[in-house]
Amino acid sequence: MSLRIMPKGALKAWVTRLQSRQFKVVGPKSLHGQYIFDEITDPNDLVLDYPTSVLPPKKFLLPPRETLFRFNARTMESHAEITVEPLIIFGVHTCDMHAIALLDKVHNTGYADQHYKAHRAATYLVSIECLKPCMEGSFCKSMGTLTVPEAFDLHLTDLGSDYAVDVGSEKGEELLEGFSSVWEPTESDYERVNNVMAAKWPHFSYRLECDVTELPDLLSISQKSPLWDELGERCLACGMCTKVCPTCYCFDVTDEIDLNLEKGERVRTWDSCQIEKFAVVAGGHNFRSSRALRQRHRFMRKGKYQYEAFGLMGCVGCGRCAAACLVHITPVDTFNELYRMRQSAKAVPQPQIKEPQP
Amino acid sequence: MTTLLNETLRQESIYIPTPARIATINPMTATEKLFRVALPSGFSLAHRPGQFVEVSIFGVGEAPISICSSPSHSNGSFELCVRSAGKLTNALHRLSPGGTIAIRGPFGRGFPIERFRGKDIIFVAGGLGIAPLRSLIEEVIADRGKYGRVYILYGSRSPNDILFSEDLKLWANAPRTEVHLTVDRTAPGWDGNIGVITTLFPKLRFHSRNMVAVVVGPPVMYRFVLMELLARGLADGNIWLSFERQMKCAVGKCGHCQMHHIYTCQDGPAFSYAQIKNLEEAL
Amino acid sequence: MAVERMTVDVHHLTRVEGHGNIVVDVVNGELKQCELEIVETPRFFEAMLRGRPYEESSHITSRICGICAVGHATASLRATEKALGVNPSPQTVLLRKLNFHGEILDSHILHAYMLVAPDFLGVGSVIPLAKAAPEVVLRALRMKQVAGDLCKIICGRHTHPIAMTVGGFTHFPLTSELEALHKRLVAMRTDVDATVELYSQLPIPAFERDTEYIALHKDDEYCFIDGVIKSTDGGEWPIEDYRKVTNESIVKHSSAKHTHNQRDSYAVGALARFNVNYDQLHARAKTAAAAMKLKPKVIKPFYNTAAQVVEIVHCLEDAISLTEQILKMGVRAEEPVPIARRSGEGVGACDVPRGTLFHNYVIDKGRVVGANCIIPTGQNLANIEADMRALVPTILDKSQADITHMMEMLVRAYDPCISCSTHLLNVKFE
Amino acid sequence: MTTQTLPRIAFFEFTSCEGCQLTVVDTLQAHPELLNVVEIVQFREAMSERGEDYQIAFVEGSCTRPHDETRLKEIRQQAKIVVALGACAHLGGINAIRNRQPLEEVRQYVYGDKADWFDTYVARPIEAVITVDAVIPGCPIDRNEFAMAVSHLLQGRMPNIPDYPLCIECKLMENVCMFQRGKACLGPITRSGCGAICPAYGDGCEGCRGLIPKPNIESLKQVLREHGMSEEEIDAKMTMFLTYQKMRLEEKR
Ligand SMILES: Cc1cc2nc3c(=O)[nH]c(=O)nc-3n(C[C@H](O)[C@H](O)[C@H](O)COP(=O)(O)OP(=O)(O)OC[C@H]3O[C@@H](n4cnc5c(N)ncnc54)[C@H](O)[C@@H]3O)c2cc1C
Ligand code: SF4
Ligand code: SF4
Ligand code: SF4
Repeated sequence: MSLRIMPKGALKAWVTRLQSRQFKVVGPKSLHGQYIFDEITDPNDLVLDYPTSVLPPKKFLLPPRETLFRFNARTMESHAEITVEPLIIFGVHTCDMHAIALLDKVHNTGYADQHYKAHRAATYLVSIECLKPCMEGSFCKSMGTLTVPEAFDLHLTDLGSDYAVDVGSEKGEELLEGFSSVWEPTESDYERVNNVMAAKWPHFSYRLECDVTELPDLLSISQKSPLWDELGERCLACGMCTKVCPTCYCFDVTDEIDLNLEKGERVRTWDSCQIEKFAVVAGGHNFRSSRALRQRHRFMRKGKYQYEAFGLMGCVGCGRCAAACLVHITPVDTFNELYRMRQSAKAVPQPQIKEPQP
Repeated sequence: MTTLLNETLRQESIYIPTPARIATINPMTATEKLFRVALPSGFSLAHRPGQFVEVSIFGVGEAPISICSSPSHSNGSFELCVRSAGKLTNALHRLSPGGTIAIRGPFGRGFPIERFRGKDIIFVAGGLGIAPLRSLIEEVIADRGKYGRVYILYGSRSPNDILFSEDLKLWANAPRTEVHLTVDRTAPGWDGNIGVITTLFPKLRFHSRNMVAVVVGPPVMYRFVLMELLARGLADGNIWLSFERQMKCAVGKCGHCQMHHIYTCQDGPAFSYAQIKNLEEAL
Repeated sequence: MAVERMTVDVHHLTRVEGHGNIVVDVVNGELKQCELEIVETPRFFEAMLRGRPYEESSHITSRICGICAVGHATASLRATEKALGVNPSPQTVLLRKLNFHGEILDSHILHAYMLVAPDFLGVGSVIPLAKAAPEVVLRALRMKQVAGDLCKIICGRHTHPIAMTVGGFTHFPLTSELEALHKRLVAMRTDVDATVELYSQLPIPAFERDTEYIALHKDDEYCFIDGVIKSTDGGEWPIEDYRKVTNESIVKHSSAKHTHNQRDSYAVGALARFNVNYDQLHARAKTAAAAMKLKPKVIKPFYNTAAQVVEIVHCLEDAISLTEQILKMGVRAEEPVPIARRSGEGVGACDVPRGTLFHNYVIDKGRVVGANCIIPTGQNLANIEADMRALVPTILDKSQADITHMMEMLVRAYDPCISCSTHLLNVKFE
Repeated sequence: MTTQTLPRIAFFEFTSCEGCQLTVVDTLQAHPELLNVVEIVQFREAMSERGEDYQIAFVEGSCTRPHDETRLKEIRQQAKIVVALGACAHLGGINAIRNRQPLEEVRQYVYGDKADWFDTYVARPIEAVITVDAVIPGCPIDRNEFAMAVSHLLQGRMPNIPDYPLCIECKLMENVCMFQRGKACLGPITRSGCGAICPAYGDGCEGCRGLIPKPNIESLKQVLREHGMSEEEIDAKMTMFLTYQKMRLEEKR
């Protein structure tokens, strides 16, 4: 990993240059008072100093609606629809980078998902160091996602007049290729970077009352907590929390066919474990028939199941779900409430012993 | 000879199925039909009992269906017993022999049949649960000498809903094999047991020490059958169950079948009771 | 005549909006009965509005009619705005006008091509027409698509517009959308010219009957929204005086009400607007009118469809220049103008595809307490019957089938929107 | 394919604005092939020909008078499949608003002393009178959904209409949540499928596609209260399209 310095003023020229090299550039841009990741046609629209986006950059790697393959129902021919273009995502926050690390893991475990892999391979991630909390609901420091994971290609740190550019991969090098407005860091540049990094931590607070490493066990002993019923009462089952979450990746698959019943496609669309039908089987049995059970599943997945299955937390503390939820159900409050309930319980039962994985 | 799974994996996308022809269709009951699916020449299925395939009709959708024929009876084709329950399964029922479907798989782990060698086996099937079990039973019967006593318990809604009755007769005639049937509701001509599947247990004499149980049926059945089996001293690790969950991908991605850290499609659908007994929502 | 009694009974008039029957009874050559029955179910919109928050009125009343939904919404908003002291911004006025053209275009194209043209081209409907003359139908669909998309970028959709609200809009078109629209509108001229060409060749029946024509009027533009009420018999009324013009009455054979002004009946709609506002038409529309040999005052009811074609030309041209104007100004996302008071009474008027539409609300503390809507087709009903009475005796020599067909064509020419004409009268204003 | 073998479909309308049928006509703009895959035997709004031999009946509009019941039953007898087209047929739609007032009052208000000339009663969805096989919801229906539904019917299956809440679609569009704009929205309890077109154009969802199964109405009401709405305003919001459904839910309780 190597470090370069780029004056902020060069950013636009760099973006334009990348576009002229046939890269599609996306990044945070302001729309109706919110920020969304969208194609940057005018470099002036790119806002790197943004609070958070409505949907996470996940939408480019696992599009909300993606054609898996096209078919001809008469001839039974089918061919995959994997269309990717070299894509640079600018301004990915560190929490979202951690989420991408989880998505990478999931889609490469067992049978790899070629669609995700193709998008991922064509994508260049230019992440940015978060120097101050982006919004009220975020709790990245608690989740350990306030520094960038390995997954980046380039990582920017705002030094005031310049960006420190960490090069994380060959793909990252490729982006800087032939761009003359970057220089090797001097002693004082290193010092500036270290100062900025040291100064950022006090701006963030720990919001989780327990340590993140305790979460899986805390959740294990909270399967029967009365809190789930409380959440279930309030939850609207609107599914917004799962739509905005950078680590949610569940999907539904449906076929679409033209009116001649000949040509069609099989598409996958983002699904949500919060909706009624998510876990229904053919006999009509619903394995998570109540909102309480579905909320429990969601938080278990965030704080325990995904960690056990993939070794990475299923929540990165971005706070999007907290901001979206109309009935104020948030991961921090939920985890803290469970923790408090445990603390105040007189006799603390031993955590259950985990079964070996099959 | 290449396996269908290799063909599935060879595709540009794991989600692309391979076309296959329906060789024969045999109506079984009012709601179930037996399909024999012929693989394209040069292909084998090479499945394990308890595995399933994803069956597609282009334009309608896809659904997981257990392979109900035994691996040793495959010969370039395999069987599916399908209940019409929704869009894909209804569309399958409307097809005629010679029609084309498309399949992916086989997926899942299936039953660890090698661990059953030398043991008595009790099969407990409820309704359509007999389908995945048939594959395993046939395998056991075909290699009868390698296993101990075999008990087959099968509960149906009514005598008219009994699936694979011919097979049941053949199995009953196999050495050291007992077949016990029960129905929830009787019909004229039925002189067998009436009642839920657990009503068969009191009449059974078996030694649980060296025994495995394999249980497949609707979700409601499991808890009661488990109680019977555990009460008779079967070890948690010797009780095997197969789970049904909504599945949209069968390759551990779509999240529908997730129970705790487990993806039913990949880590199951067959599990030992020991593996899942502490998982809320599993049963 | 050979038969001593002839009856025409068109049960379920087709290719019109809503349900109507035509009943004609001729005994020994004498016309005994001649009625257009409106059998549409009463909808009770005015009663439904009572007690609802004023913000909902435009959304509820757009459901009076799927085809003039933008018109109803606009009239409703104008009534509310006048009641609550709101003066919309110049941008809102422009966007509303542009949006309105989208609806007029869509509706007129639908009527001219899909409902009326089959009569002249000797086919039963647009479906065989699509087989017999696919290029004609495709042209109509192409034009309709542009008109629909115009409404779409401004208010979301033309059937039950979304972004129109009291005091302004809740959504604004992007510059890129307007630019793309402008291109398509310009390109649409070819299809519109072909439409004029088509209608100048159709054998439209020359039947005439002089009547009073009424439309909204402004001196400086071909008026669709606001203005004053103007009659070809002379006379101008502020729209607040709409009751003096419409004089509604209930007739037993119809769930819609009849109206009359200075004569026994009057007509509204494209032909009325043409007759009242010819001077304000765009030059290209005047040329189109000349090509179809239309010059005010036209008193041939069957020519209403031709007048619609003239308006298609006008609205397209005006939509092009409005788009240019809006682009030049640049669209600002502005908050709707807030209401000045929570109680008051107001009348909104628009000339929708089928004629002049009035909405009149009384609002008390933010809730609608009294409402009256007068719909174009309701105003035309008495006039249609008068036309029928004049027409029947002149065609008694024809076969019954021909007479029936002729009567249906006459009614259809008015483009009646029966579903929306069934509303209440007798409003008690508290 | 010969014309003989094409499925025969017919359109009928009861109390409605006919906007859904117009949307069917609009569907042709993007799907002119529709005319090649079905035979339309009755479509009064668009054609004069009239056939009684249909297999699929699309019914628009609510049942609002005794006379409608007879016709609905005739349609049901003839058609193999009856599809409710749009909110009026599906939910009673806007028409059902009047059910909140005593019928006599409504009639008097509209027709005064001539009230009894006009035959009418409570406005109901058609499923209150006949069995409905499928629903294409919305006010008006969505063209693409209509085309999709037809393709499903041609495949011999029922249209796959979403029954999850609108918020799902809305979030995917990255709309500004109406609640953030200080407006009320029924998205959390209303069925998706419209592309969240109302929030996308700045208006809160009015529930025209009907309630999702098991809506958490109480919790949403609490949200509306928190956003400063009075009980009266909440009631108005919940009764623009949902009057009939809501009254039924209340009856059950
Ligand atoms: C491992 C495994 C093995 C199986 N083996 C067999 C077998 O051998 N034979 C057999 O007949 N079946 C088998 N099944 C069940 C079979 O997969 C289902 O019946 C099938 O998926 C139904 O699909 P469909 O398209 O026909 O029905 P759908 O139209 O998808 O739905 C049918 C019913 O399922 C429920 N449902 C499922 N998904 C949804 C959803 N997204 N939204 C709403 N409701 C939903 C509903 O209750 C609905 O009535 C197996 C399932 C699994 C998981
Ligand atoms: S956003 Fe809130 S209300 Fe909606 S499903 Fe998630 S937790 Fe429930
Ligand atoms: S659960 Fe909420 S806070 Fe955690 S990653 Fe998902 S959206 Fe962000
Ligand atoms: S605007 Fe309405 S539909 Fe959209 S997210 Fe908010 S509540 Fe849900």
